[in-house]
Amino acid sequence: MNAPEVGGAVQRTFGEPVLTLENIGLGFGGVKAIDGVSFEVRRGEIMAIIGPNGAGKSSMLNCINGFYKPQVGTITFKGRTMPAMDPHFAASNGIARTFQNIALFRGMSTLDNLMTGRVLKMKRGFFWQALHWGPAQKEELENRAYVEHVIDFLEIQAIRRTPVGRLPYGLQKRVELGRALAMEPEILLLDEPMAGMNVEEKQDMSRFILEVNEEFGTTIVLIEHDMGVVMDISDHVVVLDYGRKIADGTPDEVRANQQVIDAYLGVSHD
Amino acid sequence: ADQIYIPNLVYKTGPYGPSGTPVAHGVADYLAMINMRDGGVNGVPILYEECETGYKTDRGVECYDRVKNQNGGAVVINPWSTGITYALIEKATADKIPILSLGYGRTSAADGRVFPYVFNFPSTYWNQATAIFKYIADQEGGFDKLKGKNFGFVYLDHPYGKEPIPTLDILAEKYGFTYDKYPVPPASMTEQKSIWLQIRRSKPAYVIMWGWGAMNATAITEASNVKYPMDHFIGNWWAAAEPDVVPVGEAAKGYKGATFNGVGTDFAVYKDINALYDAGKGTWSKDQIGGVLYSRGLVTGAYMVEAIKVAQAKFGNRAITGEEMQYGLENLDLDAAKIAKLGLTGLMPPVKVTCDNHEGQNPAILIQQWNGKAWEIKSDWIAADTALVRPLIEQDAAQYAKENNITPRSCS
Amino acid sequence: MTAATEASAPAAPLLRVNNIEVIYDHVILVLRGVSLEVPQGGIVALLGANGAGKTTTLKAISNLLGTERGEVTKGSIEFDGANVEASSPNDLVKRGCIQVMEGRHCFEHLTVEENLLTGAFTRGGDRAGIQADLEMVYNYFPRLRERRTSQAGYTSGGEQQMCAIGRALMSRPKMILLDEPSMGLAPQLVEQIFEIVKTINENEGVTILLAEQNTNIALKYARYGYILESGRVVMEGSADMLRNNEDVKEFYLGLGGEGRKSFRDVKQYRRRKRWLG
Amino acid sequence: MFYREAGIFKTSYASDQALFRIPLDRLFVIGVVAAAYLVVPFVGDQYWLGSILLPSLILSIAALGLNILTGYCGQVSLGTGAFMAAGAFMAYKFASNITWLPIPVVIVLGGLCAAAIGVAFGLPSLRIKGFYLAVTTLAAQFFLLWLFQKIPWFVNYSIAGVPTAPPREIFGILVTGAEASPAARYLFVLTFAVVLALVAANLVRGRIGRTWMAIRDMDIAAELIGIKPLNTKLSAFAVSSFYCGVAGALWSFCYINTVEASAFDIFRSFMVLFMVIVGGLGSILGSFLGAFFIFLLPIGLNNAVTTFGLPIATETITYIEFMVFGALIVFFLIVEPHGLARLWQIVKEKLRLWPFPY
Amino acid sequence: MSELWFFFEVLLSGMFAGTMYSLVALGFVLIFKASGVFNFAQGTMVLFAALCFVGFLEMGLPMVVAALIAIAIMVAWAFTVERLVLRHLVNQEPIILFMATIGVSFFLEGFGEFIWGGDVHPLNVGIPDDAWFVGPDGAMMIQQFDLSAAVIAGLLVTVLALFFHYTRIGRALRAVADDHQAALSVGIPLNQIWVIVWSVAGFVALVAGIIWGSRLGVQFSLSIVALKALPVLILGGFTSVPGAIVGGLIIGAGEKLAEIYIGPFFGGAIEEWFAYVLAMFFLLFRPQGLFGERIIERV
Ligand SMILES: Nc1ncnc2c1ncn2[C@@H]1O[C@H](COP(=O)(O)OP(=O)(O)OP(=O)(O)O)[C@@H](O)[C@H]1O
Ligand SMILES: Nc1ncnc2c1ncn2[C@@H]1O[C@H](COP(=O)(O)OP(=O)(O)OP(=O)(O)O)[C@@H](O)[C@H]1O
Ligand SMILES: [Mg+2]
Ligand SMILES: [Mg+2]
Repeated sequence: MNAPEVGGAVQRTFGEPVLTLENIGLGFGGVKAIDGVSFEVRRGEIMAIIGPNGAGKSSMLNCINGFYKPQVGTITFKGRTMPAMDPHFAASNGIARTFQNIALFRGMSTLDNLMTGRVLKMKRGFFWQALHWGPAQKEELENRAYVEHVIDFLEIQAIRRTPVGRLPYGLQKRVELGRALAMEPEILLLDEPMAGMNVEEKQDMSRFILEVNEEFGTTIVLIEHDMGVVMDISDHVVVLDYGRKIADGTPDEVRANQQVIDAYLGVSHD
Repeated sequence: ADQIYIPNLVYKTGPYGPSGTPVAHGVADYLAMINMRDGGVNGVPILYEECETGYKTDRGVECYDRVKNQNGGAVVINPWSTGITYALIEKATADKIPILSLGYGRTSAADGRVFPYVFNFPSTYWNQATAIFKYIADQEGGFDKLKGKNFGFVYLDHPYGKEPIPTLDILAEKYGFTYDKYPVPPASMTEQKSIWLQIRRSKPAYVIMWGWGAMNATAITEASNVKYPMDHFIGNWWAAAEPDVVPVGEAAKGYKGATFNGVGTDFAVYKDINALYDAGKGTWSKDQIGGVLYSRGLVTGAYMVEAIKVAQAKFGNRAITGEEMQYGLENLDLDAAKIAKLGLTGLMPPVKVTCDNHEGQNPAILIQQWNGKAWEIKSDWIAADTALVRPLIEQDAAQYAKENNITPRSCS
Repeated sequence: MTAATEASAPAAPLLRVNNIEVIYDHVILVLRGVSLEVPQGGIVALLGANGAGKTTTLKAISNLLGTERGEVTKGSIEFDGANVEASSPNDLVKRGCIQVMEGRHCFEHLTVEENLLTGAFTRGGDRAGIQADLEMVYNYFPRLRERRTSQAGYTSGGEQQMCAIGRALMSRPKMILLDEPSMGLAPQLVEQIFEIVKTINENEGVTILLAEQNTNIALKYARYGYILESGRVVMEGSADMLRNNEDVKEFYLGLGGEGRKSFRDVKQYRRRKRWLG
Repeated sequence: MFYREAGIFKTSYASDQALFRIPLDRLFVIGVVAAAYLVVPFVGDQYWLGSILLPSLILSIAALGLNILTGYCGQVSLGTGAFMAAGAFMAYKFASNITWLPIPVVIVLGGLCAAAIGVAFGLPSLRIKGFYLAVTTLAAQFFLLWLFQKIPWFVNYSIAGVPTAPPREIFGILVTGAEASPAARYLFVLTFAVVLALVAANLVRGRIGRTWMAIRDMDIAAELIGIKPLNTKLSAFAVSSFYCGVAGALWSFCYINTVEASAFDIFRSFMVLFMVIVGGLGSILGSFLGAFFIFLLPIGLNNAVTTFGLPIATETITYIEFMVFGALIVFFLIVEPHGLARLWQIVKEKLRLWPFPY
Repeated sequence: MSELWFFFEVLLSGMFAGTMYSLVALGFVLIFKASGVFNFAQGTMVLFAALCFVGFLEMGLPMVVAALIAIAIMVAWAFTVERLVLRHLVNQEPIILFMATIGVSFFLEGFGEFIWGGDVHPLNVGIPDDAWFVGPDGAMMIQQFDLSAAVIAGLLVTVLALFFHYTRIGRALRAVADDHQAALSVGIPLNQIWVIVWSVAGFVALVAGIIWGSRLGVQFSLSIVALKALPVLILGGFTSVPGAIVGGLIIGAGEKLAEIYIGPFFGGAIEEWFAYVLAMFFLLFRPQGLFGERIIERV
């Protein structure tokens, strides 16, 4: 970024850690994707994970929501310490995420994609569903109302009924964020939410993230390669390189860290 | 109407096509010959039409529904498949159209009291089984020689193939022999290695086969592979035709089979059939006619025509209805003299159908053997053990009647 | 406004897109008359918001629309003097025009190295040359060398992006169509990729057409740019001119009147300005 | 410009959630169903009712079932025939042993048994995916048919082994067995088809349908947002097999009148699969279009030849039928890979834009 | 003792029988591996190729000429399929391509019967058809025909496996299977590739057809035989050429042993489903089949 630095993160204070990862290690055959990484995520903060390509960032998120099972280490979430997260436990306890290679349900409309985010909130069984009437319809409408809030919030009204496979990349990312938000998450994991967007769209996206964080107190963990965004919006940055943690601190601390500059930022990225 | 409409539910295509084609041509040729030679039956021309079923039950049902009311109404239906026959029994009964299932279909339909509209003369699978054992006994020198022997029964694992099992059980008990069952799965009927290895090991005195389609040729090949003596291997009448042995080549020599019709072209009726071909009205090519299944088709045609004549004798020389045809079939009585007059001596057995007996009075089979070029008839008519079979038929028919709330008609 | 490169002004353009219209699925009209030219040896950027039609334009050029049930219904595209519609996609690659597709599209089950080698498919049996180029790609992206025997499906997003770009380089093209090359790459790699682009452009005269969201860096390396909005070219000009245009500054570079704003401060939702109603 | 979406405003989510959001669509469907009930039975002759519409409707139900599994939940199945057989044989057991059971209950019970069996064979789907899953469904196909043929209990120990579907009536009108009039059988089957189509439409637009589609489109992502893959897949197997079971029972009871395993062989499975794909994966309407198309095309070709009295041999007709059938499948796939239903939709979309091309 | 001989006889002949399935499966694998198309028409191609061959033989042509013409016809067929079908379905989902091949299969079946009729054609190309007996008084029988079939299958597999792994074309083929669009974008000529693999598959079909035809006569039930190739294919893995052979061996031996040693407890004919159940159990442990490529699951 060659533009002058403005603003910068305001120092905010946060509550207790909601998610603690300790000494996580994950390997695939010969490749060590993550190697003894520990960090904490505090309630209500926006945390960023950065690092060069292949450093293990996405793998880290995969461990947090249970898609990968680390071979060593423990994860503590909601007072429960376990060697690996279970995906269903994670989802039903408020961990939602977006994916680096968009993982939307391509054959379904935007609305339906968002509604799948509400699956865990809907309980009516087969019988009512088959009738689509009475309690099932009531439940459907309540959840629809929530989803419509999300749609309004993300300003994607116009594409409500479009099959997401047809949407351009950037909008797909936004729909994916919507699906995660529809889950009413406590922790939102975002894997490169702004890849493939122009500045204006990144600004929109930042605004959505900040608003979610401020209004609902949602804790956010994000991976991003745009240092402008990361430094501006995050409260806390963890830097990975070759699967190891090389720095952990506020954006300013990290920015100044020589190891980080060497491994990732390259020459003085302001 | 001024013509007699005989539709035929044939299958000339698909995996079973090789067996279905000659039969269909036999029927077609005979009826065409009648039309050409006699201008129809007693002057009423026959309208013959085929509907291709591909041997599939649902297509058969569709064909039936399509043809039954066309051209003034079908007079008789030949389903040519056990599955289709089963599916049509009630329908045809309700529609009053007789089903002629010549040597196939539901065995217990021989009980005409319960199945007034189904005819399966000149013999049924159960009777055939008893006759085959009669033949074996003759070969071995008497029924008492069967005692203690072991036989092999290779069959298609399908209702058709399982038909004779109750009869075989009774025979085994009666004559004190044992037999091993070797079911061939229908969906992989060309894979019989395990069966024939077992047969090679257990060396049964005879192997009897209830097979169909490509299963037969495979079985004969495998039998020769394991060096099973071919003349001790006997197929039923659907397992002993040219398509079953020709592909096997030399190895099939000596294989035997049951049949209820003669084979070849040395019969008087061929004078007229040849005339048909010379007139360019044959439905096939002349060098292909005369095989086992073609002959069976001719015979079927002859039975139908004769039954029509019986019906016309009662109802007048006009196009008859299905119901009248039922009368014709039920009162069909073809003795040797009549058959001779038709020029069919040796090609078909005499048949006498009655109200309560739809398979005919004296079911009998011939045994034929493949000499590498053609089938040769090797026996006289071998009578079936009807005393043993008839109670079984009545028992099964009674069960059917009970399940379907049918009160058997009285035939006295 | 003419193209910025002095060299290209007289030369016939290598690529000329003439007022094309593209429809997907028989009913979805996406491009409504896009025209652009890329001079021999030039670097041209195609800019625009999400869904503007950049990817569609590039796919139209490399004749890949057919595979997505899209078709060019009007206009024409000429590459190197011949209409592209007449040649199949692989002929186009043979003729020297290769595309790096958006979203990586690596061959998942092939190893990274095999992926790179497929890029050299059109070059036939030129073993030594291919080996040398493989070395070159590994030198550009050392990370790929480390992962050469992994199946591409199991490599990280950025590694796949490198693999896709490397694969295109392996074909020794005359022209590369780059669709969002910077997506998912770490900052220093983004710089590096553009440096590579610049190098091959300058040293080997490879012509580049790139669709990029990162307007900043795209305009830094490109010499000429087109801005697409809703399937139309709404502005074109030399990179310098675009960089200094107030609208571009505001909407594409994120530089308001008062310079760069922190992402944290963007509170007010901004209406995107439409050049066309 | 007659057919349009614009200008139709929804004032509540409920109406926006409705089955047909566009009034013309709703009218159209209601019209078709009404005609099917009130007009067709009176104008159709026996052949049309009994041999064309009846089997097509039954196969539509099976196609609907397979579409739920394959089209909505993404699990390829080649075992449709077996699940149909399960429905048929079990319905036969119920009907013949508990004679007082009303026939609709019998059919539904047959469907439920098929559903249970479907669940059992769906279990491996947790690990086995895509075309590989086809093998487990093939195992079901061959194993079940073998079982029904092997164990005499299924056919009440009848010697012949091919029992006849018992005649049963509703409101004093025979609806099964050969004596039932084609119109009665047709209406009976039509009712099943309409009700089941409605249920399917309800299921797929609700939570359950969305979980199915999520699993189909991306099972990993679905799992990560809290959808349990096993439950979801099994529910799809259950519903799908239920539909197939009902279709199988109807096929035996109302169409071919016999309970015969070979009526449900592997080719039946393939046929239903063709119907689903040609009709449109993931489309209720498509199941019907596909079933009618695939079932009627060969018969139509066949009939055409006879009606025009063309002097073509029977077997040649069949060869041509095969060729035309194959060519048409390919043709349709090329024109529109997403099936007849999608083609219909495009026509509607064009209509919406009419008179402007786009 | 003789029990043991019998066991080995069953095992061996089962394995030989299995290689016959492998021959059909091999054609499937080729096309799947090279284009991701699950080619339902392979069974019909086996039949059609054999019909052509036997048809020309019956016209009195020498065997080599008949074989060459049959090969030429299969190549022409490959061209036709590419031109009229595959070309228009680039980048479609696998199930749609699968469906298209079903259409192709129907067409070819009708066409084959149209041209050559539905009769059974006996075929004898001089594959030795005797048996060797080994062990004490011929306790174990080895059929030369089976052995020859196994050798031919083995040879074909070796050649094809090498081709896929070590040539530029082989690599391109695998790339096509992964992603049609990307393959096009790097300049792999899909059209030519498809013609090549379908031609090779046609050739394999001809070999399979000749061998099967020599056993059963060339007839339409051959297309039913092809179904048995499915479990073989699935067990070995869709993408593995050697897998087709190993799958065949396992399925062949497994089902014969099962039929003889387990079958009697169930009333026999378990061969019909045993292969599928066996394949299913293998899949539970290796969802991609024995030698198939790992199914990539990533987010
Ligand atoms: N399932 C897997 N099997 C094998 N290797 C894997 C797997 N998942 C990740 N890896 C390897 O682990 C390393 C870390 O991958 P990861 O996706 O976490 O990187 P990343 O930090 O997200 O990179 P990027 O910024 O490029 O997305 C990579 O080298 C990748 O190839
Ligand atoms: N296969 C398709 N079918 C239907 N519509 C499509 C298809 N592909 C793209 N579109 C539509 O075409 C428009 C342009 O898409 P395109 O991908 O070209 O945009 P883009 O400029 O590349 O956007 P991005 O920056 O997000 O990649 C979008 O509105 C999109 O919805
Ligand atoms: Mg990543
Ligand atoms: Mg794009």
